[in-house]
Amino acid sequence: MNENTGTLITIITEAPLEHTITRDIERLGAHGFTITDARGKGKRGLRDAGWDASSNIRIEVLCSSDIAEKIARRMKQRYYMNYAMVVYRQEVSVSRPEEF
Amino acid sequence: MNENTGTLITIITEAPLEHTITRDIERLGAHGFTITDARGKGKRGLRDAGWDASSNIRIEVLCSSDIAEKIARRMKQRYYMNYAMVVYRQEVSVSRPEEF
Amino acid sequence: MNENTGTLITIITEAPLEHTITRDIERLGAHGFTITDARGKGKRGLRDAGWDASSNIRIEVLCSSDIAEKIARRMKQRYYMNYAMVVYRQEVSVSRPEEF
Amino acid sequence: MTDPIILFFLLGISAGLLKSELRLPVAIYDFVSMLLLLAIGMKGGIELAKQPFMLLLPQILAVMIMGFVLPLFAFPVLHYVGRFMRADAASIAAHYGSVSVGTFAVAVAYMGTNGLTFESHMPLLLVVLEIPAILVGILLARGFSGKIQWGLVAHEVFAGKGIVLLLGGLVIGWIAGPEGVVSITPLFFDLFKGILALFLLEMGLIAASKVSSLRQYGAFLVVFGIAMPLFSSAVGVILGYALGMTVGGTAMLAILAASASYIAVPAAMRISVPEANPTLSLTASLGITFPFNVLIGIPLYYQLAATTHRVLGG
Amino acid sequence: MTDPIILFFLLGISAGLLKSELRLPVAIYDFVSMLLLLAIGMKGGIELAKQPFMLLLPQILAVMIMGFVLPLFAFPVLHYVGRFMRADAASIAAHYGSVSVGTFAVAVAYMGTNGLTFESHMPLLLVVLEIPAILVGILLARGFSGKIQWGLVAHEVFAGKGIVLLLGGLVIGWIAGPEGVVSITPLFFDLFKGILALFLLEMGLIAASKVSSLRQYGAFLVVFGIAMPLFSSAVGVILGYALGMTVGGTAMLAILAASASYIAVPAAMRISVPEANPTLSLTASLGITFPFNVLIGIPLYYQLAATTHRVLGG
Amino acid sequence: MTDPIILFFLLGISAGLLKSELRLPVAIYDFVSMLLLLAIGMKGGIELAKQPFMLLLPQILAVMIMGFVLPLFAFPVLHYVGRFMRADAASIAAHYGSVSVGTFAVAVAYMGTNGLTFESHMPLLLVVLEIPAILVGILLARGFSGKIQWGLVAHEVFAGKGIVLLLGGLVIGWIAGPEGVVSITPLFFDLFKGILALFLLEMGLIAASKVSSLRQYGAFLVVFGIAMPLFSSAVGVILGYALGMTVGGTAMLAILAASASYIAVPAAMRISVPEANPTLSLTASLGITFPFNVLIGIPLYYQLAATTHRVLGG
Ligand SMILES: Nc1ncnc2c1ncn2[C@@H]1O[C@H](COP(=O)(O)O)[C@@H](O)[C@H]1O
Ligand SMILES: Nc1ncnc2c1ncn2[C@@H]1O[C@H](COP(=O)(O)O)[C@@H](O)[C@H]1O
Ligand SMILES: Nc1ncnc2c1ncn2[C@@H]1O[C@H](COP(=O)(O)O)[C@@H](O)[C@H]1O
Ligand code: NA
Ligand code: NA
Ligand code: NA
Repeated sequence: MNENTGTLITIITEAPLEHTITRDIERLGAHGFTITDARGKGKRGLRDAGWDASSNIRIEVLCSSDIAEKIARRMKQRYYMNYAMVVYRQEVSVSRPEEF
Repeated sequence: MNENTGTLITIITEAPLEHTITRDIERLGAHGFTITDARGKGKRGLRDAGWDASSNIRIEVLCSSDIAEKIARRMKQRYYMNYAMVVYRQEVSVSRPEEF
Repeated sequence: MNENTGTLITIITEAPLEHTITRDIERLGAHGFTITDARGKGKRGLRDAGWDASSNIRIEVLCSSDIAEKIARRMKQRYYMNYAMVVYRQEVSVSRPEEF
Repeated sequence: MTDPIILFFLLGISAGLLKSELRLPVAIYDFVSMLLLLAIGMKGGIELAKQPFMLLLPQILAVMIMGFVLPLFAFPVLHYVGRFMRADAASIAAHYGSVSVGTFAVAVAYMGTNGLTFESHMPLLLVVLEIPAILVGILLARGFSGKIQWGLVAHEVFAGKGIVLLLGGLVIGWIAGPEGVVSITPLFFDLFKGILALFLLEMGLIAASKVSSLRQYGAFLVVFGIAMPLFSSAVGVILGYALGMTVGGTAMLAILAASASYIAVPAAMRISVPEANPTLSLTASLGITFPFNVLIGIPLYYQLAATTHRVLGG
Repeated sequence: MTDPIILFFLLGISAGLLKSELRLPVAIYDFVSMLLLLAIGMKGGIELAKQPFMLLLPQILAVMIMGFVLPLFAFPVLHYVGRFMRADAASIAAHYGSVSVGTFAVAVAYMGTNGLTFESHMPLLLVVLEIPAILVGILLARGFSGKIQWGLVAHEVFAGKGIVLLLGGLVIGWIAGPEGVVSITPLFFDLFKGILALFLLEMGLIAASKVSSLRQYGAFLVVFGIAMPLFSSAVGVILGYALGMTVGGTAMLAILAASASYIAVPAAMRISVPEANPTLSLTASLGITFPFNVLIGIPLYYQLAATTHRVLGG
Repeated sequence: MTDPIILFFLLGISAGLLKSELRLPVAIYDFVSMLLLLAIGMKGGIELAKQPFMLLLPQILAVMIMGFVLPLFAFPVLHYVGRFMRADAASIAAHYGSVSVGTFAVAVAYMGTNGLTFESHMPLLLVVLEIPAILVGILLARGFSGKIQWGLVAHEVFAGKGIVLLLGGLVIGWIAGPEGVVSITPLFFDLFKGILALFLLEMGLIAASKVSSLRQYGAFLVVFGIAMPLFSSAVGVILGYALGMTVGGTAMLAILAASASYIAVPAAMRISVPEANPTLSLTASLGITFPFNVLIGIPLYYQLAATTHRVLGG
C-alpha cells in the first residue's frame, strides 16, 4: 500500500466556534476535517452539552506536520486566551497520503 | 499491569456503510469496534450530517498490526474509489491485550 | 511554541458509568476530560445505543503518563470484571502543557 | 377491531425481524417516554386529589408487601431450577418483582378502549411497586452481611428519570387539579394514545432484537418469562380482591404484578449487582414478558379478575 | 391567501440563503418524517378497507409500468444530451422515475385546503411507484450481464424506513379502520399539517444548501430538473385519464409521476451503483425539482388534469 | 389553583437540586424552543395584519430607545459597585438590556390564564428589543475606537435561530392571517402550553445547575439579578403608560424590560467580547432573573401596571 506518515491534530473547543475554526483550518492549507460533538471539563469548568452554547466539538485534521504546526499556532494566538480549548497532535500513518 | 502495544485503525466514512464495513472488520478477524457519529469535509465535499445519507461515522478498531493492515487494504480495495473515506493508523498501548 | 508530550488515555465503556468514572479520573489528579457518545461491539456483545443503558461513551483524558497509569490501573481494578470496557493510551504532543 | 397501538407493536416486531433499519431516534424515544410518564403521573394525581390520602394507606402497604414477596418466589426458581448464578437469579427476580410503566400505559389504553374503569390511584401503586423488589434483589445477591452502598442505590432509584417524572406528574396533577390541567391537555392527554403507539413501535423493534439472545439462553428463560407473570397476576388478583378493589382495579393490580421492569431495575442492578449479566434479565423482560403481556396478558388478567369477582362475589 | 405550509418552505429557503444557523435537529427531522409516512400510509389504508382490492389491480399494474418506463425516457436525455456518465445518467433517471413522499404530502394538503378529492388508494400507488425505477436504474448502469447483488438491493429498498412505515401504516389503517384510528387521530391526523410545515421548513433549508452545487453543475441540470417533471406529469395525466380516474386522482398521479425521490433511491443507488455521484442527483431532485413541484408544479398539474378531463370529457 | 406550567418549572428546579439525571434531550429542547418561537411570532403576525403598520412606528422607536438606555444604567452599577471587569460588566449589561423569549412565553400564558388582554403587536416589540442592547454592550466593552467586526456580529444576531424563527413566524402569520393558520393550529397553538410546560421543566433543571456558580460569584450577582429587573420593569411601566398602552400592554412591556437574554446575547457576546466570562452573565440571567420573573415578577409587574394606570388614570 502506498502509505505515509502524517500528523493528526485534534482540537477540542466550544461548539459555536465551529465555523470560524474550520475556515481557519482550510485557509492554513488542510484539505479536510472531521467533527464530532462532545462534552467535557477543563480549566473553564464543566461543558455539559445540554445547551448549544455549553457544548464542545472535537475537530480532527489530518495534514502535514507543517500545517499542523501552523494550525496549533493559530489556535493559540486567536483562541486560547478567551475560549475553552485543548489541542494535541500525533503522528499517524495514513493510507491515502497523496492528498495531505 | 499486563500491557501490550496494539494498532488503532480509524476509518472515517459515509454513515450508510456502517453495516457493510463492520461486517468486513469482523470477518478480517478484529474482535470489536467503536463507532461515533461525525460530520466533515474532504475531497468529496461537505458532509454535514443534517441528513442521514450525508453524515459520517468514525469507526475505531483496536487490533494487531496484521489485522489493521488487512482492514486498511480491504477499505482501499472496496470503498476508496466510490465512497468518501479516510483511514489512518496509530500504535497504542492497550491495557487488556489478551483479546486482540 | 511551548510544547510538551503528554499521555492521552481513552476509555470506552458503558454510558451509565459516566459520573462514577469521571469522579475517579478527577480524584486521580487529571485536570479535565472529554466525552463523546459512542456505540460498539466487543466481548460483551453489541452495544447499539438505541437505549440509554446499551450505549457507550468514549472518555479521553490528557494527563501525565503517571496519572494515565493510575487511571488505567483503577479502571482495571474497579470495572474490567463486570463492565464492558476498553482502555488504551498514546503519547501525544500537547500545545498547552503547563496544566497537565 | 384491533386496537391500533397493538398493531404498531406488531409492526415494530415485524420490522425488527426483517432487520429493517427503522429505529426511533434516541432523543425521540426519550421524549415519548417522558410524555407517557408525566401523563400517567398527572392522571393519577388529578384523581388522587379527590380522595383522602389516609384511606389509601392500607392498600399502599399491602401492595408494597407484594413487591417484597414476589421476587422471593422468583429467586429460588431461577437459582435452583433454572441454575442461574446467585447474582443473575437475584437480578432477574428483582426485574419481575418490580413493574413496567410501558405495560401499565398499554393497560390504561386497553381499559379506556373497552370503557372499563379502575381505581384512580393506580399510578401511585405503580410508583410504590417499583422500589421494594430492588432492595430484595440486592439483598438476595449480597446477603445481609454484604457491603452495599445504599446511598448510591437510593440516588439511582429516586433520582432516576422514571420516578422523578411519575412522582412529579402525580404531584402536579394533585396540585393543579382537573381544571388546572385543561390548558396542557392537548399535549399530555389528547396525544396520549398516538404517543403510546410510537412507543410501542420502538418496543417492538427492541423486542425483536432480543430474539438472538433468546436462542442463546435457551428455553428456561422463555418458560419463566411467561409462567412468572401468570403466577404474579394471580397473586395480584387475589390481593386486589382481598383489598376490596373493583374488577378494573383488581385487573390493574394483576397487570402491575405481572409486568417486569426494564428501566429502573436494570439501572439499579448494574450499579449494585454489577456481576449480574444484564443481557439475561433484559432478554426475559423485553423479549418475552413485555410482548406476552401486551399481546395476551392484559385481556387475560382482566378476565381472571372478572371471573374471580363473579365467582367469589363482590 | 397562501397556504402557510408553503410559507414555511419559503422561510426555510430564505434562512438557508442567508446562511442562518437554523436547522431542524436530525432526530426531529426523523420524527417528523416518520409521522408523515405513517399518517399517509394510514390514511390510505383506512380508505382501502372500503373497496375490493381486486378492482385496483389493473391500476396498480399500469402505474407500475409507468414506473418502469419513465426512467427509460430520462436516461438517454441525460446520457446523450446532458453528456453525463452512464452511471450518473442511470442514477438520476432512477430518481425521477421514483417518487417523493414529501411532495405527495404537500399535494395531499393542497387538495385538502382546496376541498378537492381524489382516489383514496393513492398512497398504495405511491408505494408501488417507489420501486420499479430503482430496478431500471441499476440495469441501465450495469446492463443485464453485470453482477448485481439483488439481495442487498431488495433489503435496502424493502427494509428501508420509508417503505416499512408507509406499508406498515397502510396495513394498520386497513385493519383498524376509521373507528379504530380515532384514538390516535390527534397525533397522526390533527397535527398533520403542522408537522408538514416543520418538514417543509427543513426541506427549504436543504434546498437552499444545494445552490452552490447547482452553480457547479450548470444549466443542463436546472433545465432537466424542470422539464422532466413537466413531461412526467403529462404522462401521469394521460395515464390517469385513461384509467378512468377522477380529476383529483388524475392530478395526484401526475404529481407522483412528476416528483423525484430523495430518500429511497439515493440509498439504493449508493449501494448498487456507487460510482454514480450522489451530489448530482440530489442537487437536481432537492435543489430544483422539489421546490419547483411544491411552489409551481402542484397547482399546475391539477390544472392540467382538470383541463384534460374537460376537453376530453369524463 | 397554580398554573401547571409553573409547577413544571418547580419540578425542574427540584429535580435539578436533587441531582436527578433527568434532562430534556438536546434535540427535544431545540424542537420545543422552535415551536415556541414560531408560535409567538405567528400569533403576533396574525394580529399585526389587522392594524396599519405606520401607527406602530412611534412605539417601535420608543421601545428601541429603551433597549439602548437600559444597559447604560446597568453598566456603571456592575462596573463600579459590583467591581466587575469592564468586559464582564458590559456583557451582563447587554444581557439585561435585551429580552428573554421564554419569559415572554410564560407571560403570554399568564395573561391567557387570567383572561387578560394586551396589544397584539408585542411580539414585534420583543424582536425590536433583542438587538439594541447587544450594540451597546459591544461599545461599552470596546469603546468607539475599538476594531469591531460588525459584519460578524450582525450575522450572528440576524441569522441566529431566535430572530429567524420569531421574524419568520411573524411574517407567516401576517401573510396567512387568522383563517390561513387554522390548519396548523393544532400543532402550534393547541399544544402551546404543553410545550411550554416541557420547556419550563428544562429551564428549571438549568436554573438549578447554576446554584454552584451562584455560590462562587457571591451575593452581588444575586442582588443585581433581582434589583435590575425590578428597576427595568418600572421603566417599562412608565414607558408603556406614556405610550398610551392598555394595562395589559403596559404589563407586557414591563415584563420585556425586566427579562434578561440567555440565548441571543450570550452568542453575540462570545463572538464580539470573548474576554467576558459567560458563566457570570448566564448565572445571573438563568440562575436568578429567569426564576424570579417566572415565579414572582410576572404577577408583580402586572400589579404595578394596573396600579399605575389606576393612580394616574387611563
Ligand atoms: N485534561 C484534559 N483531557 C481531556 N480533555 C480536556 C482536558 N482539559 C480540557 N479538556 C477538554 O477541553 C475543553 C476545554 O478545556 P478548558 O479550556 O481547559 O476548559 C473541556 O471542556 C474538555 O472537553
Ligand atoms: N484531511 C482530513 N482530516 C480529517 N478528516 C478528513 C480529512 N479529509 C477527509 N476527512 C474526513 O473523511 C470524510 C471523507 O473524506 P473524503 O473522501 O476526502 O471526502 C470527510 O467527510 C471528513 O469527515
Ligand atoms: N477491538 C476493539 N476495538 C475498538 N473498540 C472496541 C474493541 N473491543 C471493544 N471495543 C469497545 O469497547 C466496548 C466494550 O467492550 P467489551 O468490554 O469488549 O464488550 C465495546 O462496546 C466497544 O465499543
Ligand atoms: Na412485577
Ligand atoms: Na417521478
Ligand atoms: Na431586559
